[in-house]
Amino acid sequence: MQVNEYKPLIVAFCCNWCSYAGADLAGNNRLAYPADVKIIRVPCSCRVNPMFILRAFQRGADGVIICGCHPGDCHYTSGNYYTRRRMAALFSMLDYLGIEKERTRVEWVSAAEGAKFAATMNDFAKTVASLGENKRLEDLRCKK
Amino acid sequence: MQRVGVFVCWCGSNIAGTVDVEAVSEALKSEPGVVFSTNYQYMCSQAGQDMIKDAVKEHNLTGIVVCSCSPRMHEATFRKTAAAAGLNPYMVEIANIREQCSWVHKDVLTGTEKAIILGKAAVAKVNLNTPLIPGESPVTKRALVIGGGIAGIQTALDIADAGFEVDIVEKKPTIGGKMAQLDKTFPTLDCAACILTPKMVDVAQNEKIRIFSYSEVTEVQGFVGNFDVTIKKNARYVKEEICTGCGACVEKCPMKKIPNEFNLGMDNRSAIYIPFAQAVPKVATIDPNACNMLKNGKCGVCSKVCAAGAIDYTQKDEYINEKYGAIVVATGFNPISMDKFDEFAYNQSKDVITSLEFERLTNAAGPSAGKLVRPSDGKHPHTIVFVQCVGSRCESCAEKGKEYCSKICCMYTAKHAMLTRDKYPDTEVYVFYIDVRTPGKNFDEFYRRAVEEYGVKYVKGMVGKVTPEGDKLKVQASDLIANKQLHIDADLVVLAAAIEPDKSARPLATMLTASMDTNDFFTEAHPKLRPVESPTAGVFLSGACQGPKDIPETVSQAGAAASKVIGLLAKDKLTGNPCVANSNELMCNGCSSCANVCPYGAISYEDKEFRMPDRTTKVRRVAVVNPAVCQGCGACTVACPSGAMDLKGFANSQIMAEVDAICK
Amino acid sequence: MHNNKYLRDEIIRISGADVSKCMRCGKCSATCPAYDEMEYHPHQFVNMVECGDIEPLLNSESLYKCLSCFACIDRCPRGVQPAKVVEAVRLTAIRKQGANHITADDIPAVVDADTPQQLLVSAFRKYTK
Amino acid sequence: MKVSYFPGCTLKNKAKDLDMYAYKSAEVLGVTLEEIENWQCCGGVFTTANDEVATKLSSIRALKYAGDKEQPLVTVCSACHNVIKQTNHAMQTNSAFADKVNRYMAADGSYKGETEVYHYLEMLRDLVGFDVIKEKVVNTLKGKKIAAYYGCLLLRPNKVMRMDDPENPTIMEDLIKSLGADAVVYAKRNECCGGYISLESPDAAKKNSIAIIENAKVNGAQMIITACPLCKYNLEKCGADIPVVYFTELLAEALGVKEDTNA
Repeated sequence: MQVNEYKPLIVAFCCNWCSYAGADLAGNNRLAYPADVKIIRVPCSCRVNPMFILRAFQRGADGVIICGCHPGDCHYTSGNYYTRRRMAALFSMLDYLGIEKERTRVEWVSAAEGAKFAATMNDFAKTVASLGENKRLEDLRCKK
Repeated sequence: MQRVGVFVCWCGSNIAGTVDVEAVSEALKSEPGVVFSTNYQYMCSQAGQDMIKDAVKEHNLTGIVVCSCSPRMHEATFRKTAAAAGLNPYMVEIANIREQCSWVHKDVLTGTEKAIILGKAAVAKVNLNTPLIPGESPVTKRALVIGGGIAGIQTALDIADAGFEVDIVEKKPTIGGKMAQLDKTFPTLDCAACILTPKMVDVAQNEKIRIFSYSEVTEVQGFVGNFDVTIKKNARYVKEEICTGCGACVEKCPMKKIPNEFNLGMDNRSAIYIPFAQAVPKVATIDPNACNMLKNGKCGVCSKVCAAGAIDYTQKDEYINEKYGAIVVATGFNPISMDKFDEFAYNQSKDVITSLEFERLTNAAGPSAGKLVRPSDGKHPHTIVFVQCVGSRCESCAEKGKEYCSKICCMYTAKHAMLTRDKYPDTEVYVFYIDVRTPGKNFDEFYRRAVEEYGVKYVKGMVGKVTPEGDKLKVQASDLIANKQLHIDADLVVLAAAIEPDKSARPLATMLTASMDTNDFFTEAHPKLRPVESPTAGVFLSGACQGPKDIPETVSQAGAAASKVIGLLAKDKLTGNPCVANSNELMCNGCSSCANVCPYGAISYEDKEFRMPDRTTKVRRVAVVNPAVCQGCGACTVACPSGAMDLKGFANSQIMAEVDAICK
Repeated sequence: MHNNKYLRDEIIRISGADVSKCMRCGKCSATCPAYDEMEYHPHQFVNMVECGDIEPLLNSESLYKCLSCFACIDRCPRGVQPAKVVEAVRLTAIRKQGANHITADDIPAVVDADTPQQLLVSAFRKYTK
Repeated sequence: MKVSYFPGCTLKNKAKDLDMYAYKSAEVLGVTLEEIENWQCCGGVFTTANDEVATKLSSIRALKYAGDKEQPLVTVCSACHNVIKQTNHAMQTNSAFADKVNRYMAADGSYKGETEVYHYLEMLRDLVGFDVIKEKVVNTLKGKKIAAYYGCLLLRPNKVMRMDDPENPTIMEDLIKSLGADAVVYAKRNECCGGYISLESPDAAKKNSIAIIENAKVNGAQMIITACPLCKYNLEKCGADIPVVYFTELLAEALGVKEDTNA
């Protein structure tokens, strides 16, 4: 009998200059992380509209992680600072709504940190998996 | 509705090994908009690209999805392919199923499943793509070179040779950099000054080149082709245009006990000084921390003896604004501090010196006029111990030193050892090494000559402790080949200190938004294929600011950086990135939220007339994005409360479609 | 060469030192104040443990010559911590039954009127189990 | 100011001077040393192996005692200081070790590494201040050329001890200067005297100690001060022809409390 292990659905927004390249480097170095993580490329972490995150949870995502350049290293000088502030507010609101704050994360991953990218994703996927399925914000009408 | 073609790449076995490419192309066939789907061994090959072109024609495709390697790798390639097939290049989307799928997952089932989802996201996005046309911006035909060492000098000369104007900003009173401090250069042993100073003169005489010495860059705005730079010219209290460099002031200045930086503090200079005889520009500079006149208004000797009347105690720092099309960073290196390595007693004895200090000691223009003597007592040293790798190749957890190999030390130490034995055959010379690294033309031959012809004693091992005792330096070291601990009574110990990027590099990188590695070396756009460009467009790298380098390498990199700059300045217009923000003026309420977050000042406001449904007109304030200045970060799109601001190429609807596709 | 993988892994585990970081510079041996007393020197301890060549070390007097002055730890450019490796090998040797390097009976012959307690306590901790 | 004080085995016996003058001087400087009740010997050397737990428990009891009183723990013997500080560091950084320790400590309550450990010298520098000491000097030692001998235990491993620059320390020199004397700087002041090897191979220890004394003398030293009873023993045993004294004795002399302790 095959046991169907619970697989979380994780959306990762990665900035084009640091974190997406960091993810590429993880690939180059064959550093494995769970396939549950699906990456969406954005020019800068500050492009991530809270709307995207709400939509992801609404459609059944179990965790959302945003990766950007380290503070001070943003390709656009200050984008990641906006991200940090906006997401702090958003995550706190989501937490209030019942989306545990462990399901949301902002992480700084540089283009040189392939290993950090893989480690972050492994850790995040593990954390999210341990929380189980996220149902709080799911729009059941989206389920076919 | 778009007519989308999907092309799944095997990348040999790189993708096909973990992803069932057939299943992927099959699954994507039924996605909305997809009219054609196939897979091929190497999509980026000529045959693969032809396949795409043919399919565009045959199936009347309006959008293309390539499931392949990272878009950072081949997005540009496939955009060109689309353009060649008559499509707008921005109608291409890449699903990264190599770096972010086949290479990180081992199981074929999971890999294939994820590849399909990534492909679906790309299809969902391309369905909402619109043709984009990049804007154009003019190019300011002038380059800025930051740093006036050999790297900056060579870059500036090469750019000027091509007919473009170049400015050099150097923080010291003279250009010349580290090379001006060297004695001989390996492996040919020509004298550094003999080959450098003519180049310095060339710079001074070249009418295309301006030198801002004793100056620094304080602000950088703008973007490739249109940088707006503020240069701070520090007050040197001497009118540069008038000073003849005669040196009368230097001679008469009563403050003569200031440590001379050029000789690394091994002798003194006066408060008003010219760093060295061949300085360019050859003008005096007053050290404000040492000058009595500037500190408490008492003295004024230099002003009295200056026949040209060049002294100006009231001079202020001056700020200059200038526009540049390209910026070259050539900020160079410094030896690291030896403070954390006092087992070698650098801070406890004057006769323990660094290799750069040794250069000054053996240089004819140095503090001892080229006579190799001990700094402590001026006596001739009979036994000299050279220690390699001091602070290089240290593990990070050792909490001191640098992790990298400083690259130049093996060769300059061989040079020092050889020259010492050549000039003073009565001197015993030991070199303690971990490895001797000599990959370079005629480098190993040079090192072998030092051993075989000049009798330098190379010992495999490290020095553990240097104990100054009386007028000797007791050196305790290991000889790993003989498996012995050696005790040598040395007269002089020379440390091959690791090199690190100049401290000014980090703040400069922030100003330029150019990336750096953890050691503060500038990162290149591609380590192999774009070694002299920074990832930030319009910023180029020359010399040791990018990594440790010797002179030949620095000069060739300087030339390469210059050729890249020339290529840029030769263009009249630059095509920009079309993925820029744009504001829907019908939705915009002119609140200024977007302009407040824009790091580039790309957003301005206009009063615009709108026709209302009742046929009246109304004037409203709306945001307008300057596409030449916008870099496409998207900060404004999130700040906009009315949803008027969007980003081309990464539109709200497109990203939302990707989210939907992934979360299905 | 004798390759004892079990002992090797055990020594690396209890020492907490990463011998694979060693770049063979010999600075540990250059700095060692007990070098002349030793048959195997600090860099050899690191190398031989890495190779699993541990028997000769276990039987060598060198184990009892290390002063635990930690000069090799502080000066190693690679953070290898040779003194911890030596200590781990010594513990492996003296933890065996009856393998104490000194006994209380040895003491009266070697003390004098000034011998501080600290000397005896330290020696016992280093040499015995 | 009140601090917990761990004297150590030798200070109650062969190194009574080190202990006595530490008390006397602290009193003058306004510090009360409160000796830990029922302290046990630290063991003399720190066993670096990860799996050694029992040998470190006496240090942990001392640390916990000070921690419970919310006082910093002050040591004066170099060896005790080294052992206790390294043990404390292990408690702070090695959670597996800390777990094991706390299982042994169950009866006394758990300890996480919160106590601050000061060597007496660090206490003088950081809690009292050398400038304060300078003001309290009554017998200036002007003209004396004194060499500080650190040995290995005070400074290394630097990552844990963090007392001073391990290769070119100045804390004892600063103390010497604050007492009015001239500090002799010599490179071998942080080299090992031979330590416990003098039990088995007195000649090896002798060789190291002679080199240290020679280096100090060549640089003009008339006297050597140290914080470690074993260093003092080894340096004297090798036939030193200059006095080797505890730093607390020198401090007491300068502060004018040496005579009345002798009386």
